[in-house]
Amino acid sequence: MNLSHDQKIDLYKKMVTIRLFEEKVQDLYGRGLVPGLVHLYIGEEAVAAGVCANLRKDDYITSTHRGHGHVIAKGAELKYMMAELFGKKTGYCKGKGGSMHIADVEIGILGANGIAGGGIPIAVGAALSAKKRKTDQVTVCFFGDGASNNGTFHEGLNFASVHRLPVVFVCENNLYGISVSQKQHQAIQDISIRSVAYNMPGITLDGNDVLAVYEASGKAIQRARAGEGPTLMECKTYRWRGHHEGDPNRGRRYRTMEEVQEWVNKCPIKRFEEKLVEEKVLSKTKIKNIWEEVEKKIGEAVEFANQSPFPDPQDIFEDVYVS
Amino acid sequence: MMKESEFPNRTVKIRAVPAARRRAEREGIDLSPVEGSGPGGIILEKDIEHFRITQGAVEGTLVTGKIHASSLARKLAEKRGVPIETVEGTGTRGRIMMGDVIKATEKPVILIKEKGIFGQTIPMTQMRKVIAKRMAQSAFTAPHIYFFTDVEMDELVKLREKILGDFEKQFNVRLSINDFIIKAVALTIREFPMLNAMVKGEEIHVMPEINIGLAVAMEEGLIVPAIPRADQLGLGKIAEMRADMVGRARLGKLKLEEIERGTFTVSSLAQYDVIFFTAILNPPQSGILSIGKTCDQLALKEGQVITKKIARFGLSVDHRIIDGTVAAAFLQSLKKRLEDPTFTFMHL
Amino acid sequence: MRELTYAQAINEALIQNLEKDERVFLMGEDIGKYGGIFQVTAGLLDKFGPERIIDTPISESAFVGAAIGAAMTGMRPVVEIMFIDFTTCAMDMIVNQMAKIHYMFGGRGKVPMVLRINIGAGRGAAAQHSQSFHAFFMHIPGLIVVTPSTPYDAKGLMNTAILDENPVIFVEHKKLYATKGPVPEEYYTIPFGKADIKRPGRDITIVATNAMVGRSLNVCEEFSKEGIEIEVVDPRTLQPLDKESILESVKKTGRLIVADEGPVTCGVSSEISALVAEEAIEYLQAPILRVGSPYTPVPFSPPLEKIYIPDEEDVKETVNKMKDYL
Amino acid sequence: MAIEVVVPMLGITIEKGKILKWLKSEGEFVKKGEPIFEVETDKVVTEVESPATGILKKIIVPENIEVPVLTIVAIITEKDEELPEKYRSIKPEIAPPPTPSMLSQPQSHKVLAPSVRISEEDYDIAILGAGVGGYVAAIRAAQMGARVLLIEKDELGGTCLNHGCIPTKSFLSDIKIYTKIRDSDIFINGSKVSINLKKMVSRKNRVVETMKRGVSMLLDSQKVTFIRGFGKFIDSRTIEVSSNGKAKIFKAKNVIIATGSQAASLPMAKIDGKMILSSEEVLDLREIPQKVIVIGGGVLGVEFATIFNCLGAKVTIVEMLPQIILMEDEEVIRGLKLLLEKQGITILTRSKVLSASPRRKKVEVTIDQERKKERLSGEKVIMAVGRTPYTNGINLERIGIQTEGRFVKVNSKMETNIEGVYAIGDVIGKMMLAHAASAEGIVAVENIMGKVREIDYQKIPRCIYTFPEVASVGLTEAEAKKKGYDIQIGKFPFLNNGKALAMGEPEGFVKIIAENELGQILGVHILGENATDLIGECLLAMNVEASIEDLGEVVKGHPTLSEAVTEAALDWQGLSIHKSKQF
Repeated sequence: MNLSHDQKIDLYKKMVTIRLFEEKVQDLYGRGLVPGLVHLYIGEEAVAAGVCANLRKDDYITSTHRGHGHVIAKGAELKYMMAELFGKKTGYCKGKGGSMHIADVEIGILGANGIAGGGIPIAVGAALSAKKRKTDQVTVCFFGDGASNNGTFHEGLNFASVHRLPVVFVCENNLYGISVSQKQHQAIQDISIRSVAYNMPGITLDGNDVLAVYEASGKAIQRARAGEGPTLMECKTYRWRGHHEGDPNRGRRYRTMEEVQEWVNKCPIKRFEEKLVEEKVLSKTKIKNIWEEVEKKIGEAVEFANQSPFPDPQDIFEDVYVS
Repeated sequence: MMKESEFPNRTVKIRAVPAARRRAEREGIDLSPVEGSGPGGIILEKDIEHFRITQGAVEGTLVTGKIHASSLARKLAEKRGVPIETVEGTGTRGRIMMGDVIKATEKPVILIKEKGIFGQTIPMTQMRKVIAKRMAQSAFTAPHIYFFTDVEMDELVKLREKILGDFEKQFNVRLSINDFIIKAVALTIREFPMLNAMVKGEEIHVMPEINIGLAVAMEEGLIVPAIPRADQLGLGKIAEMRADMVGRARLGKLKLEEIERGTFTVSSLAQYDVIFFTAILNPPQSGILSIGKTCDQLALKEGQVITKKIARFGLSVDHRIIDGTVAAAFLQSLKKRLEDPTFTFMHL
Repeated sequence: MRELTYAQAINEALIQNLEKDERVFLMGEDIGKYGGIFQVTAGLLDKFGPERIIDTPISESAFVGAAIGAAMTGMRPVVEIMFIDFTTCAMDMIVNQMAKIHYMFGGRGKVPMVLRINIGAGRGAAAQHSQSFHAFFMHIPGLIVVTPSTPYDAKGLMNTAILDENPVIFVEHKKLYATKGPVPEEYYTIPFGKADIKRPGRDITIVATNAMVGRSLNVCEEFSKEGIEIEVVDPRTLQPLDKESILESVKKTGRLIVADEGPVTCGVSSEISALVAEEAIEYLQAPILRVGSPYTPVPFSPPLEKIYIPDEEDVKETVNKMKDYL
Repeated sequence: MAIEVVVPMLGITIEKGKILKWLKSEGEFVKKGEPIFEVETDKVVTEVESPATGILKKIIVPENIEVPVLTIVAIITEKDEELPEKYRSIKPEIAPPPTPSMLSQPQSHKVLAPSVRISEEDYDIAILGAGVGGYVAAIRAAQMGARVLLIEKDELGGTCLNHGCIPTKSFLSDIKIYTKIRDSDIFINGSKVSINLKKMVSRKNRVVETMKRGVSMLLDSQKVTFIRGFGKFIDSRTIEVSSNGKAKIFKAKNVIIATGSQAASLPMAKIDGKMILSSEEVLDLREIPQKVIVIGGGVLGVEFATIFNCLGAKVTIVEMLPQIILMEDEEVIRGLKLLLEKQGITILTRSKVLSASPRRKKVEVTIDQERKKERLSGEKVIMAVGRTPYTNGINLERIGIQTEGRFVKVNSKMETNIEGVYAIGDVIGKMMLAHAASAEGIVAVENIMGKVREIDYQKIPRCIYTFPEVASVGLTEAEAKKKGYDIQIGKFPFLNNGKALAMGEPEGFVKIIAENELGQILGVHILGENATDLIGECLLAMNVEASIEDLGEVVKGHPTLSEAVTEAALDWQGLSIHKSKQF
């Protein structure tokens, strides 16, 4: 699959956007400006960026508690995201959802989800709907290694497989379910082998290689669009931060700093950047410009969030039911 | 199926918290005159307490047990005629002290003072609220029609004077003109059952008993205790009951039943210089008789100018169920009875 | 007496039980190395090893079910579900299995286990991590529901819970974990079904559960200055419920406020209100009032969440409403 | 641009963190993401990463200090950037709240500790003056759960304990025994008995010390904070207390002024402490003067006259009014005057002091007795013309306290015109007696603590410690008549009381005034031995509203002086047993 220079730059820009957005959130959270719980995507950018680059606007995704990257990659607007993180009325969820529940159904984001595995059956349902409505929309279902032990995973895969639904299951295996390492929570190494049980293709790949992700997910999405059924993709990656902001010492209770450093060295952005520089797609100046441009956009989003009002007290009763 | 409005509406709904109801029931207190101090006028338990203290409870329901009062307070209460058990004690452990008795005796005075100050806004008492509501309800639901007649009272006055002394000896009560009127009205109603009827929904209930209410003016408003089966009672009994109920009305010690049983009302302003007046029906009754002052009027009798004692009677009836001719005939008949009292009251 | 936090008190109870009864073991997500998301099980892995402190996969249905199986066959599992919100992932196990087994098997077989959950909003964790639907478990026959409000109660009730032969839902509260209070070092138990009068009073009874106990107590003094003495009754266990103590208090004061963090609709407070309406209505001097969450999901935005949480202000407002009946 | 380093939000239940260790020092270069300090919370120890690359310019919060999350702990600047002005004077204690956070304030619920007080003011009640008004108020307040601050510039116990009631009673007790023996012919050598003035004074001092220690212990046991110093108002809720040139500020929600009074002086007869004495100096007298002039025939005057008369001095009382102890019932006045005069005291009424001039060994006093000038002289002049309220320098004007004359104006709840400020005792000048001050103190405190209490002076007794004593309560006969009561008098002389006769104290009587309608006791006046104790049962009777008949029904032990009270009550009904009809 050959990508144009522009496409490559776009991919790069997406990853940078996710990175800088998350770093900003990290800082703001520490300063008490972002309330609640945040789970940062830093280190895993290649997966969201690579997969979503294959999606159309009318395709669907379901996301997770660690969902900022997915929704940015799917095209969510930074300012509405930031406003939501701030709990402002102008946010995607009018301030009612927060970090874990960002959704924009119009651009196919069926919601980040606070329940591990909670999005899997929903993705299956979206795919079922596309099939019933006879569209060629594809649903991508993001989830983690932890969720792959949940009943919803098995029940969802089985259902999708039986009905040959246009859904791609993207497992972001970042090696830990909160503090529990993959070794402790499952007896297998490659989650993709579970595809065998449900008679669908399964693939394990380097989740920090954005091109590999782009390519593999592209195939799976094409297969789904063609009505050939679901695929299980496992992207091995790593979160640099702790499970959530406030996870002490970036998770050193259950992992070593060396291990973290090892993965920092495998930074997906740096790897791609080096490649693009090598291929002369990007120059140092261009890179600098991209970072600055993205930083500016994020600054604007923060500004927007800051300026926005909090919800009114009576808003609490709105949207409980469809009126 | 009956509509809700068709169920007989026995009592005005009274809002009271459950504990107040329990207390009232246990102590046999009628809730209707109790003024509620809770939100929206709901009656709280303390209101009953307060009611007992200020109004005195309905007969025979006073707290038993020892009264905790100082020696002087007891004496003072006795002297001033304050029932000590109605006084709230503020001394140690609720002991009743002299000051408490004094306060208790001062209460009504304060009430009167509050009444007539210009420019002051006075909240309606519970009683006033009930009256206001009932009067408005009556005026706006029952189309009133009024009839007047002059009744020659000479014979009646003479009769009364004649029997007054003996009557008092026998019945231990002073006979009043009203007693005659009550009796005469009751007897007349026997002939005109519609005057004893009540409108309930789309039905006319002709009440089985003739209970004549007598309007009694009080500080707080009008109250109408009724003499039951007045048509069957002797004048003595009527006078006795009338005197008793008027007395208790002034003390606020009437029973609810006594107020609610009336089927026809007599309202007299004879003690004032009021010649005649119209009255508003006391719902759900369909007739009310208003009696003005008895005046001397000139009249011709066999070519001679004489004076006659004339009282102008007014009758207000509910025109929904009583036609003009019926009302006129009733008044006519009543007039006759009173003008020829010897015959009317002969067998009494 | 020495003071511990609510979290430490539960931690100590778990340690004492793990030490004295080898049938006791713990399961749950991130309870080992991490020490539990709220640090209630901190240090236990080091002390008792991975055989007894088991970090589970994110498989609520599986590990709750596994605990049921283990309990039926002689063990005494204590299971942590990270947030009450996640119990729904194991609802079949809880409602159809755990609660029913003893009855449905005609008294053969029992499920002596403890399911630790926590309720409470207040930290912007939004709709799926902040709920307080513990009333749901009160609705299911066969379950014991425990709602400790203080560190002292937490330890004593946990000890009783582990001893009990029935499945116990142990409802903790996020915002209580850091609160401190005196806790004896020795092992002690607090009987189920025995309410604690946290503050005696004359005028108004507040039956308060869990964090609402402290919130209610916090306003008592202020009203005391006005001459209004509030009695705070903490049932401590919702199932069994100490009806006598509640009724006794209401008969004394004649006024009832029920304060529970869950939504009032079909909530704990509904049940307690109904109890009083059925059995002591003639003592009531005022309508029963309830303090609880509004009938909405938990909102994320701080100003909305603040409105959502029934706090001191809400208790005060309710008492003020009740004051009209004094 | 300077970057603030804060203790970050460390998760959803953490509210505070302690700076455990700084991993970088001031001035050091730090990189973004590099750990710069360790923070400890109740749950975890965690490193905090630098939010920016630059110089760690200033560490605001040092190690081992616990701060709320989001507190600014350090500032990072760019390489050559100066520390911005606003951070220069920042101190850890007053670290400003962080960038306004939208988070709800951390709340901690102190469960199981309902008695924990959250008060914006330090004390519930501050009391200025620790006399019998002030200290009694303090104790009652503490009993009712208030935090109390008691301030005294002088000695605990005030005038009563130090220069009034108690010391004089110590003297009177000694003198009583002395005169009994001296004037008796039963004791052998009785007439030669003499008094050791020095020992009498030192016994008095011991009594006073014992009592002061007692009061001090009582205050301690009630956890009343007692401080010595001069207290004055800064505002109605703030008191400055100074002693030895140091001042301290206290806050209190309520203040009770109980500063008492001081002996009044006359312009033409200034107290000099040597020859013209106030009660204070009198009590420490070293020798017995031969001639004493007492100016003022009130309670103090007659008491001092009694003391000096018994000690052997020739005493003259000079009273401006037509009578001594004018507030008392006329019969009592007459009776006492007669008895005092019988004891050898000269009483000059309607006599105005024109001048009092100390000469070398005596004081010359000129008086105007009903337009006639008279000259008197004595070694000592005792000023007993009354007492003036002590309000100097306590800033009453500053907070706008209303006064009546020089006395602080209060209502029957002891409230002044300023909310939260109360006054009791001599400073309000209602009934300048120790027990009235105590009663007023209790009323003030109970009102503060939410009870509604009012004082009823009609039920507070007056006591005069002459030989014999005078005690009274309520209305005098004249007052009762003036008020229009239909009264009757019950009276019983001690001459008819067995015990009084046996004791050799047959003087005086019990007089009870009660109205006819209810038999309400309106006043009781006792002149006689132990009158001040005997009045007790009458006080009870009046307080519980017993009728005079009730009082007459009490069976007394025999023989007792108190039988006289019962007899007087019976006499009111014409039923006295031991009184012949013609008395």
